[in-house]
Amino acid sequence: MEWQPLILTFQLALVTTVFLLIIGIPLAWWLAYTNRKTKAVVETLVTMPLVLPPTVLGFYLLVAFSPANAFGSWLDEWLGIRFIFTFEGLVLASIIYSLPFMVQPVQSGLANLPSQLREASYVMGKSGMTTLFKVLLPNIKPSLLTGIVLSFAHTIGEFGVVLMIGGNIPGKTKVASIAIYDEVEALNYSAANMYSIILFAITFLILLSVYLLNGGYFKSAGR
Amino acid sequence: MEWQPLILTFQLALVTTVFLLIIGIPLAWWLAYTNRKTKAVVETLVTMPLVLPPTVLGFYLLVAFSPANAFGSWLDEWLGIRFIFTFEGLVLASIIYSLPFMVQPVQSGLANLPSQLREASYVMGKSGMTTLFKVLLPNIKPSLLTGIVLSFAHTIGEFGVVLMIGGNIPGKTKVASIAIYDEVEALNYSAANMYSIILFAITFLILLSVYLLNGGYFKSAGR
Amino acid sequence: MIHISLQKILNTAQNLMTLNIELALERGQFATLYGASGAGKTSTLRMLAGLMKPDEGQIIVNDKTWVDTDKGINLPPQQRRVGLVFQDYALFPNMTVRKNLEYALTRRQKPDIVDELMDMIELSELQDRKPGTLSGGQKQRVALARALVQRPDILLLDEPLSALDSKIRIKLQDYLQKVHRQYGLTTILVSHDIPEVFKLSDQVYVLEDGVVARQGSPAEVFGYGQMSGKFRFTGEVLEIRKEEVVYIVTVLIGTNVVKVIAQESEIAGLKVGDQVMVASKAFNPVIQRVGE
Amino acid sequence: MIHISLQKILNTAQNLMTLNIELALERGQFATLYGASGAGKTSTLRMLAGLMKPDEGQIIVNDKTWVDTDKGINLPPQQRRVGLVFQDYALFPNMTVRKNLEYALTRRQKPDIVDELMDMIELSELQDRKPGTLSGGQKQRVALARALVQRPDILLLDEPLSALDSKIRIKLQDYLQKVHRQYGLTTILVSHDIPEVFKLSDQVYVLEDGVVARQGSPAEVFGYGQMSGKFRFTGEVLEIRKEEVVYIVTVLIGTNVVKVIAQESEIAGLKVGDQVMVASKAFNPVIQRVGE
Amino acid sequence: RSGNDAKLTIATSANMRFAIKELVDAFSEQTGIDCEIITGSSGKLMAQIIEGAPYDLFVSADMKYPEALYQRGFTTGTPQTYAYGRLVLWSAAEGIEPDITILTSGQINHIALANPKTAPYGQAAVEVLKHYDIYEKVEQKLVYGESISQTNQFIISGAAEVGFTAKSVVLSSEMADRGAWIAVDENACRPIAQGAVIVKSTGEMKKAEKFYAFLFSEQAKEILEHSGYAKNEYTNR
Ligand SMILES: Nc1ncnc2c1ncn2[C@@H]1O[C@H](COP(=O)(O)OP(=O)(O)OP(=O)(O)O)[C@@H](O)[C@H]1O
Ligand SMILES: Nc1ncnc2c1ncn2[C@@H]1O[C@H](COP(=O)(O)OP(=O)(O)OP(=O)(O)O)[C@@H](O)[C@H]1O
Ligand code: MOO
Ligand SMILES: [Mg+2]
Ligand SMILES: [Mg+2]
Repeated sequence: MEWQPLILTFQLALVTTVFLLIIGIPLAWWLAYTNRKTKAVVETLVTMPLVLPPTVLGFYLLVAFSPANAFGSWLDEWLGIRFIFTFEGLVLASIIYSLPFMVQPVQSGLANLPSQLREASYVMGKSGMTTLFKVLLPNIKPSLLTGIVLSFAHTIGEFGVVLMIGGNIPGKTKVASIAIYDEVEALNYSAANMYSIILFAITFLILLSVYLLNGGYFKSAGR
Repeated sequence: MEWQPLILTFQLALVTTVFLLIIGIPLAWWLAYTNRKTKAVVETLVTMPLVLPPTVLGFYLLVAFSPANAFGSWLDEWLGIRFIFTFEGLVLASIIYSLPFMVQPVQSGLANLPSQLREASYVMGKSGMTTLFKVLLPNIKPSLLTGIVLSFAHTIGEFGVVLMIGGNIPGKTKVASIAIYDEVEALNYSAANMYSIILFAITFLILLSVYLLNGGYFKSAGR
Repeated sequence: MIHISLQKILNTAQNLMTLNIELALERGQFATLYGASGAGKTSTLRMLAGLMKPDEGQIIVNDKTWVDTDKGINLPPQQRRVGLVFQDYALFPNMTVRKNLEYALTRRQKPDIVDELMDMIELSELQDRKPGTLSGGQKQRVALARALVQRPDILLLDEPLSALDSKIRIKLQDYLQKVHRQYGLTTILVSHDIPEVFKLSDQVYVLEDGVVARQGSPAEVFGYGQMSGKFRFTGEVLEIRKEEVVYIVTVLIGTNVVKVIAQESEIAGLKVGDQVMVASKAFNPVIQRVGE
Repeated sequence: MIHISLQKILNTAQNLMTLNIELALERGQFATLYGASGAGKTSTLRMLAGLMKPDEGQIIVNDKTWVDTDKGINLPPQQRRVGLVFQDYALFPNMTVRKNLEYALTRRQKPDIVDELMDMIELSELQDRKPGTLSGGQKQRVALARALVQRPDILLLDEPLSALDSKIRIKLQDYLQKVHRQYGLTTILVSHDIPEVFKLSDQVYVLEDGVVARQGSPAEVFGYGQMSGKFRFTGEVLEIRKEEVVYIVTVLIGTNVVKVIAQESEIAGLKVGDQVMVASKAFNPVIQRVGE
Repeated sequence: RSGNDAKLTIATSANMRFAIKELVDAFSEQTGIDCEIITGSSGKLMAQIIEGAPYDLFVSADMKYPEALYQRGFTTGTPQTYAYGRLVLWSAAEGIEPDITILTSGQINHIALANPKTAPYGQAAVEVLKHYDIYEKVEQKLVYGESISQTNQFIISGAAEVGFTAKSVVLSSEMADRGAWIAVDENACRPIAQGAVIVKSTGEMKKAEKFYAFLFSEQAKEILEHSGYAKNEYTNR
């Protein structure tokens, strides 16, 4: 058993969750307050990656980002970014795949906040950004934590997409989920169990502490 | 291309979502209102199946429910239920795997409702059940729909667990996600694309209509 | 008879407050709980309704024990015949006015009472509307009607009228009086509004820091006594103006502005905003209806 | 000078109502919007603050155009120098009292004003508490202080005191008066409470179904005139009792109960709950401070 | 990622999972070249190579995928057969002696095999069933694994009482003494020819060629043979 896949997994989950916060929060904000007709379409699009089997989604991403392709080679040549068989690629794929788990809870959290909080801030001359970060987000901590927990856990367990686009390269793209899968396939059940238990234990502790914190918030939010 | 895997997929997603409603709503209800210390532990446990790679989770389920095992054979002999290589098994596995996507949104929806609604109903002599179904749930439609959408979409895309516990039997456990994967592996990219497009299109339409409905609700809930 | 004896430690913002309430209400009485914010009025009602568990105490309603902490009895809200009107109405947003009322029906009840109440409280025209589209006064009437559907033994009202304008307020006070009499209810009202207390209640309990500090009829409690020959009014000073050798003090009494001529000695230390009493030695009032 | 001329079609519960408001306020004036529920008071304030877009109209504040629909001008709330106190306070639950005030500071402002306001409105002791732990009156004071931090041109108050008990209410009215004068504000208050309107405002606008039906000083609008020699009080009939040949009518005036002897002819058609006027021909009032 | 310390990356089909380890160990000892093994289903590995996966060699379960890669110009040469796979019938369930004849009995509820659409061992298994003329009878009992690996999980967990897998699996150290197996008559199906290719345009051409040569060496043949593979199409002909 090696520690590297486990470390890589938590790195991936952490980086992905951070990016999901950065992307998901503004998106959720827009979705929560917009009256545009496009809203339902965007909501649906955000959910769609869930619908494809992960390996197939991975396959399409593989084709899209392949340097053999116009788009992939453009990324490579002009931005110097490669998304396949790299850690960056895993992050990108995980972001696409876990996006609804961040966006949905944050969106419904924001939609449930009394609109006066937002309006009070605007009347004080504050920008939308300031309002979002100083007023709105601190008051939907339970929803934010739900989003973070679901994204984090889902990324840890992600496997199909990651296997396809990452290719199981030790130290680079061989995350714990793939390592466990590998050991099961290799009939090394004791190693697989070992990995599983450790992954389970660490994640259990992380989630438990989050939920214990969350419990406190939930109570204060639930009037 | 066959239609059977697609039909099976939507059957599975539908049945799973219905069961998730039946199981998830009482669980979410308990979690939303309990003050027990065990609450955080249950919340964590609900999320844990997400953390394992689906194929590995599937393997553990396979071992647990195998008729070669005490538990599996007990189920078989006494209840006549078999969970491996059957549609029932796919449903069970999908329920376990998608549980957090139903529980979390419903729970935070309930926690955000003013407690007076519940109390008013109790003072009128109404039971918890009546209160839940007549008063609470009708007032958290956006959260309920979020839970339904995430569970439904996630089940449609589920693949690893289903592959492991289902055994890819045409007409019984060969759902669309597996059919697509099969075609990709067999280098039949055009068939894979065909399946994907149809799956995508149908699901897109389903989700879009749900979100269009939902949009109306969100607005009225967002004061 | 309703005996209430409750103790509960409440954690207020900074410190602990012990709520220690003793009340004995006659059947059919209209009682008011009066007191400052945080005195424990809502908590008392919540314990009566079974929504909050007292640390210690008893509630005995018409010889039936609802609460007895010594014996471990604490009936759930479902088993107490209580009607409760929440300050923020707590109407069910998903149901129409009629459905809100019908929801409250017990299984054995005839549904006639719904129409009867809607007639009495003038809700029939609103019956198909959802609470979200009602004005505050209309919502309040629905909440009141809903609390009456089950014909409760005790009707609990938590500041039901405080957010309403005076016209609607007076109308609702009338409804309250009407249903209280018609259904022979025992009613406990929480109110901050002294005229309202005067108008409605037989008995006032003044809560201060969790205990009943004073009790009696409104006139006794608010200290105006029963007047007959001599008249006294309390009001608030709006303005003090010096005019030649005397002072003219403008006083707001209810919604009436009165100007009183006073000597310098009379107004020593008096300033705008002070509560004052305006009294007269000889006053022959005539009464006259005000055109509506 | 503040010129306001706004039209907006509002969809009320069943039908459409056209809000059509014309106001011209002096700088430094304390104006009140008075009217029944649903008359359009809140909508008017929201259009002033930039939270609702009028269909047509203009808002010109001290020669600066905030809104001109013909020219397509509609400044966002951020660019209007407005302070707004919401009816339900809208304090930020995640911030302490001090942080709530500090959040309102503009970048160029010295933070001294926060302490100044906390002193003036007696919030210093509460500065480290979160809104959730404050009583209604305390919350209201914080909301008021917060609206003043930016020294707005116009202070908008939407029924700020309606849910408070009378003691706190009077205290907050005093604060309002104090800051209005001290900062030379133009204030627009929405209130249902006639004594409050009397006490605070220079000018009252009565809204009825979306238009200004009457306007003037409180005394003019509420029709009591300026009294001097003769006294009249309006009140409500609490009880009519026959005693031998005369009737004794109990009238509630403000918080005062008055008994008036009346002839049968005087009380023809009078019933409990009616508004009446009690007047006297000869009345020599004396004034006396009430011990607090 | 070139240079002397760079590792050689070898993409391998699922059935070769056990044998490749031994091959690589021997190769590394001989040449001092470190190798990285990536295991997966043949179809997935091929798709990844087409999209630019950094694999130096592709050691497949059959000739079809390497051939397809060659056709598309991703390899340095035509695929060569390095070994022939052998099919076994395996059971981990108690009291079951694997044999073709029991497949039709009521004792057997499920027969596991790899997906014949994508895995050569699955194809071979179907041929065997057809050879004995029992395919129609047992069709309802068949459950399909994604690859040989997943088929193994079905068998080991006892979920399927019996199943077809590669001989290399049951001979592996991990699975020695697990359940019972019999070899399937090699005349019952077409031989499973397994091919390997060098992937073009990687930086490790020299090392790749060395390993390729090693794969066809006598030493490698020996390792492959005791791992469960055959040198010739038919051992006994
Ligand atoms: N469940 C509870 N447990 C402990 N303390 C509580 C609980 N609910 C309320 N309190 C506290 O008890 C005190 C009294 O609250 P209560 O709501 O009874 O006051 P009130 O007289 O109704 O005041 P108001 O006029 O503001 O409604 C408050 O300080 C409150 O913080
Ligand atoms: N954004 C909006 N668009 C259209 N109509 C609205 C909007 N907001 C409120 N209304 C409607 O306009 C009418 C006037 O509402 P408004 O809140 O201004 O009344 P108000 O005078 O403040 O009443 P209250 O005393 O009950 O607060 C109401 O019937 C309301 O339903
Ligand atoms: O080694 Mo395979 O690709 O499962 O037949
Ligand atoms: Mg209260
Ligand atoms: Mg309003």
